[in-house]
Amino acid sequence: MTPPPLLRIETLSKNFRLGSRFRQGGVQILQALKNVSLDVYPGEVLGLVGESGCGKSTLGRCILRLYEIDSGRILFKNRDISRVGQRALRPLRAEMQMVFQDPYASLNPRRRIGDLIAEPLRVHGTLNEAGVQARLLELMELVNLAPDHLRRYPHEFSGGQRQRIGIARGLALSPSLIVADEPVSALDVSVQAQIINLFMDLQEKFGLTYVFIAHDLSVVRQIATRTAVMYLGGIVELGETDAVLHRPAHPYTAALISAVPELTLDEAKPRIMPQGEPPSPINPPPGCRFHTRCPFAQERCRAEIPALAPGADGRAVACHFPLA
Amino acid sequence: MARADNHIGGTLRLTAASAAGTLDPQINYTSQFWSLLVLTNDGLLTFKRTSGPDSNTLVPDLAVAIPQPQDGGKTYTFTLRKGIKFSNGQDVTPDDVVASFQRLFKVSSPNAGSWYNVIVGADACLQTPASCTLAGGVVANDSANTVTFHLTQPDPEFLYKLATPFGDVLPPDTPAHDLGTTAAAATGPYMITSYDPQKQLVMQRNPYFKAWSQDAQPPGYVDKIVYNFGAKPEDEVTAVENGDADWMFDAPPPDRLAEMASKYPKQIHINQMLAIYYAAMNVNLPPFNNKDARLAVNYAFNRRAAVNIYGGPRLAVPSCQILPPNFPGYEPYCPYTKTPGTTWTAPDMNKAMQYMKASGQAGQKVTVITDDQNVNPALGTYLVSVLNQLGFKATLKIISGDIEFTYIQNTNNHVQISITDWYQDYPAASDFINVLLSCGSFHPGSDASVNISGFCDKNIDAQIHQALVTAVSDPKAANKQWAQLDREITDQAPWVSMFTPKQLNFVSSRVGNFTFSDQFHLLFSQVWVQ
Amino acid sequence: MLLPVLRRLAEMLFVMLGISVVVFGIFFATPGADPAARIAGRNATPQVLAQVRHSFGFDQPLPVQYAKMMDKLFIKRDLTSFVNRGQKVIPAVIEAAPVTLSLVLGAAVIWVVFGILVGVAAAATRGSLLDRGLMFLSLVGVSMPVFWVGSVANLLTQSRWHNSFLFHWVPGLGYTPLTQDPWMWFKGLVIPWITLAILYIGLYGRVLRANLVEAYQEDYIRTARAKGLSEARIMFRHALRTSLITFVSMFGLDFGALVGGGALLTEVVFNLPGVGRLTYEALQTLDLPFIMATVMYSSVFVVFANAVVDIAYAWLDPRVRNAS
Amino acid sequence: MPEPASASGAAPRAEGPWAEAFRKLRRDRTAMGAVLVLCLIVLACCAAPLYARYVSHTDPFQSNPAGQITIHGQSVDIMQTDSAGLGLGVNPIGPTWHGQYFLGADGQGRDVAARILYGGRNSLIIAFFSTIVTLVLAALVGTVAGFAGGWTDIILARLLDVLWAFPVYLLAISLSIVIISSGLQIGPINIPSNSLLIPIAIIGIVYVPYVARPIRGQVLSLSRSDFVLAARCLGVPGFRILSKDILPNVAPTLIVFAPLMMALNMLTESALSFLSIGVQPPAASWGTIIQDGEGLLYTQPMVAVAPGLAIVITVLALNFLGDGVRDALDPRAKLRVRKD
Repeated sequence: MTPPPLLRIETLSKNFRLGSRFRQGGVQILQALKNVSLDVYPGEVLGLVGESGCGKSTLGRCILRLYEIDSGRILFKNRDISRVGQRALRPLRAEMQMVFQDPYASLNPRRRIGDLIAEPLRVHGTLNEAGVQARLLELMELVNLAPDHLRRYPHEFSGGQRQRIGIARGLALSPSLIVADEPVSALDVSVQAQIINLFMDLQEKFGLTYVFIAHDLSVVRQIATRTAVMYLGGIVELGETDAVLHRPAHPYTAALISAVPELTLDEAKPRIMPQGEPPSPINPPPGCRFHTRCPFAQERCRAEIPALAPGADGRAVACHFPLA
Repeated sequence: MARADNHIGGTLRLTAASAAGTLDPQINYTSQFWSLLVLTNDGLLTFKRTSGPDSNTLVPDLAVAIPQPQDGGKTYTFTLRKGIKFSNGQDVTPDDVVASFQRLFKVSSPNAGSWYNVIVGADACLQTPASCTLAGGVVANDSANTVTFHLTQPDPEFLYKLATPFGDVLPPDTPAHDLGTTAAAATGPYMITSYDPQKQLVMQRNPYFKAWSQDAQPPGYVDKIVYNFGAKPEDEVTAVENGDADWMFDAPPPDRLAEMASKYPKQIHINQMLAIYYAAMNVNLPPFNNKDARLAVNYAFNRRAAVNIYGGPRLAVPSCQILPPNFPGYEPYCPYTKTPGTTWTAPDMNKAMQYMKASGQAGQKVTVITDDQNVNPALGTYLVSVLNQLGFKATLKIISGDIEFTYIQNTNNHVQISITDWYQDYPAASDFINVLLSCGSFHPGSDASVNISGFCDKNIDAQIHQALVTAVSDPKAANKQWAQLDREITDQAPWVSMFTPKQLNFVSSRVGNFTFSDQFHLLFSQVWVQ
Repeated sequence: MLLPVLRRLAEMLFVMLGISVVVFGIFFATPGADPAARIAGRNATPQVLAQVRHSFGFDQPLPVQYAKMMDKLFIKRDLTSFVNRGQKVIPAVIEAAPVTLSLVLGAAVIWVVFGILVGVAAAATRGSLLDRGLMFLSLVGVSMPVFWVGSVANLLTQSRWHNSFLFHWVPGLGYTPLTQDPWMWFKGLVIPWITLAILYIGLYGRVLRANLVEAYQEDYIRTARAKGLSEARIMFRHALRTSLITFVSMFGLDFGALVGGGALLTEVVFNLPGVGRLTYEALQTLDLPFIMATVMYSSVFVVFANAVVDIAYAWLDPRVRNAS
Repeated sequence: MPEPASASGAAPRAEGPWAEAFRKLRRDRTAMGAVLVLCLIVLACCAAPLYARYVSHTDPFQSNPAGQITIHGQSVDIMQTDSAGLGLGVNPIGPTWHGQYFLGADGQGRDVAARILYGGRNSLIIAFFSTIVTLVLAALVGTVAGFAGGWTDIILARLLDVLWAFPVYLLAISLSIVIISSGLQIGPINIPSNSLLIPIAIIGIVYVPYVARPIRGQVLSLSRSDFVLAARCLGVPGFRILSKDILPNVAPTLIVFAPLMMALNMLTESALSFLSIGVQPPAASWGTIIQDGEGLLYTQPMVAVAPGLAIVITVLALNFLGDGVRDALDPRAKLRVRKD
């Protein structure tokens, strides 16, 4: 029996308006997310993978209500938070946090590290100044940074260190859910492993739940218990990480796997290469959105949108002709 | 005087910083363009076209003679000369005179209400100008070739008023609105053939002109007059020096005077103006509602400093009184000097400080208003410094020349003291005393209140009316009364009279027969250029 | 292509509406600016004043007066001055425009030529004494009040050294139309041209030098140098070409502003009857119809120059061009 | 395992961006030279009363067109009537190269040297405070427009467009003519027409679009930046984001603008005063003294030349300082304040 989900996303859609009525070309609608549904269970790490532009970061930001959504619902601990105002949202911020992709851009260069990490503590105002200082030291230790770093400015740190700072800040309010938006993609490979280890240590220590966004399957493989694969604003495959990576049911998942040599080495799997460039999300193809690049596409794929249907070993696939 | 035929012909080139507005003789009220309009148009009377004091004498122009007043000064009948034509070929007739005076009201001539309101029927015309007839006021008799004016009361200056360009006779079909940049049909020796206020005005001979009176409208020497606008005074000086222009309208900049005087002394003509530069003190507002404060300023004001600012003792004469020298009714009088008497010698600071103390106005804030033209800002600056010396807290406010004169008149603007000047319209003391200092010319809350001091003394006003009445029958006796009034008002000190200016005319080396009329200044028609 | 043009037009109309309302408002807020009093004359009785006010429509509500003035200015095109009555406003502006154009065109030639010379010479010898000297002089040029330079130039050429061989050819101040006497036109404008150009030589020289120095650090220049191209060739074929993009857009804006009346001070000091001086005189005499016309004219030029620069920019800069 | 703090290894003490910029600026010899020159000018202007009392022995605000001074034991008219020709024109005394009337007199017989020192005070005060006005207003308008977005932004941006399409001098001159002829009445506060506040406000306001536009752009991109998103994600209220995250990042731009704006404002002030619509007499500024000297250009050119030189030196120093500040704070910034 499954526990109640910590986070439930129901038929979430998000559009962006581009351009202006007054400029050449007029307004264009970019469909970033279309009818996405997803459950995240307490204590799990949900990997979210896909090419850049597939909507995974948008999904992450919608979950945290950094973007307004167009339709659908977001339930956190069974409470609908999809239409809650920014002010009412503030207490919720303590429970769900984000770690950003770019550790350079996400830290204000003109503020000291201590100030940056203490910001959420001060804003939410549950601690006095001594409490804040104590909590700061605690956090620094958690992310393996020296306490004297608190007085420095972001530009004095390396990328890995900055990401630790970002994590410390995300942890400051002891949230139960962390959305990590490609937290390691901007880092060197050697540093990547350290940061992923840190994430795993912290999860173990505090029983955190992660939505871990990555464009790289090898990162997801290390940390995620379940993995959702996204393509052009929708989830195409969702299941246990091992199952998804070893027996991909969606041709797109298979294509992604084929692109990572270390995943394809151990087992001889058919290498599937997607054809051509991804289509523009402004003008998505009808039917199955992958059909323009899918080597197995048939007439039906061009006309009919496949639903995300539950399949073998607890998986869901949105494909008319799944591979497994 | 015989005409010097060998000097006939050529082009006279005049220059000025800017034009002076409309060409409508019944509207334009600037001395700059009056000098031109007297060459193009004629009224029934005019002032003699000559130099010197004689230029203040009335002579008949379109009329055959100056009529004797009838009916106790309420009726004047003019007989028109025959054979005078407009530049459009039409004859000048008595009906044209009637139409012209109707038009005066229809176009809201600036002085319609203040000068010509004595004509019978004028009140109705002022009420509804469009339907102005002046019925019973101006009556034409075609068979006798006469025009008769009926006045509601005797007016000693009525004939003078007919001699200014406002009284010009225009063809009856002249549009009843401001002519603007188009000229009215001419009767004089010249007519304006083109006018662009930004650039140039051109006058050429009027082909229909035949001389009828050397005194009233002598024929011109030059064939053409070209008036250029837009040069700065410095450049005007250079142009006249180099012979590129024959005469400049504006006052030469002070820093060029020495150079002009040393290099071109023969081309400089200095002429007395019938005018006064003064600072009007508002007698209804603190601190100058206090007579002692006004006296203090008068004793402290160093007229020599003001004269120096204007260009030195050769260009201005210190003055303490209202009327300018050589004006009807003028008798020299100066109480505000070291040794009171007839002429100003030096400021009396001791007396000034005594009056200042007595006034109790020390520390009062005073704003001096002046316009931005010529020496006026410098005079204002000097006045501020005098006021500060006396113990006021004075500041200067310089206002665009185009609005200053109306701004200082309106009591709503609460002007305490302002620098201004007044040039005569015609040679009668009332043009200063009655126009500038009577109760009748004080209109609180209006932009048109030329009694800038707001000076209204019942006793003096009664005397003014007495003098006006006397003037109808006995001008000599009236002038005695005006002289007395001049002294009485000077003692009341509504003004700080500064000086009477002189005009420096700088002409090119080829200009001959320089003829300067008190009324219309340089008579361009009399100038020789060859 | 039609839409951007329409958008520009709408923008221009909006700006002109805004400015005209501002000017109109400012004018009627000035005490003593009441044109009726000035039109009526210096000795008018209040009765005559009231009649003038009525016959000119100054007793109507301000919005009505505004609408009437705009109608006369743009539709009937017969708006006349308040000061020199009967004088039509539009022909006066049209007559003043060639004077301003003569002044600005000549100055532009000088400042473009010398601006490029200074910029190139300084960049080519960067760090040298020549570079420093040129940059110092440029900054001096930028720091001098233009009216003062004009006054000093007048002092020297019109008075002090006028009779020396240096300046005896300089005619008196003022403007001679090109059609009337080209040689006088030229002689009369040389000193104003130089006076106006000094500031811009300094400005453009400095900007060009900075751009060139920056361009030298770009990869493609290094590549060119590695290929053994001559310094001169690198400067003129490569560095200068890209640096000129900024130069051109600056030029467009400055030129537009100057033609639109920005050369006011130069025109006043040298007594050139151009649009700037016309505006200044109108402002001094508070001649609302003239102020309105000249200000409208100048705003058209500024907005128009902006549009041209935008288009030129897109056309010159391949990055912008390819992006669209 | 803690990573070595590689980047911080070099600097033992943490140095913030401000301290670093300040250190860079102090090493910039040209900028420091400019600061020195500016300090000297400010000191000289502050000492104006001392100069007037102990060196020139005149009151530079008291007109003296009929006065005399003593040179070499001889009494000399300050305003000298031309004795050679027709006796026309009265010329102020030229430079005496003595303490009194060192640079000669102006048309009112006042000591030009003393007036230049006093005038410098007004020029500096106006240039300085109008810069403050511009920067404060521009920061306000720019941040509000950029941060609030929506209709607020559209309205403010359009308003800036309107002001921007109005050539600076035309706007400044029209405002000056109006306000100087009427004074300014804002509710109970009545600002007389000779108040320095008027040129300060006018000059301050007309340049707002030139600073507000780039600030708005910067705020717009800052408010879309990751660190602002991060702050919002942490539940930081909008106002705190503005004050802690956005304004500190806009501040360097404002500071880089400051000396350049001050230079520009000084030029604008002199131009307005030259057209007699800036500082009102008898008060002086360098621009009004040039204007006074304009009428004496042929006889006493020093009256117009000397204050002009003072302006050039001051503005030059400000521009050099501006370059230095930019290099120190924001070397990549391409700032150009429009002049026309």
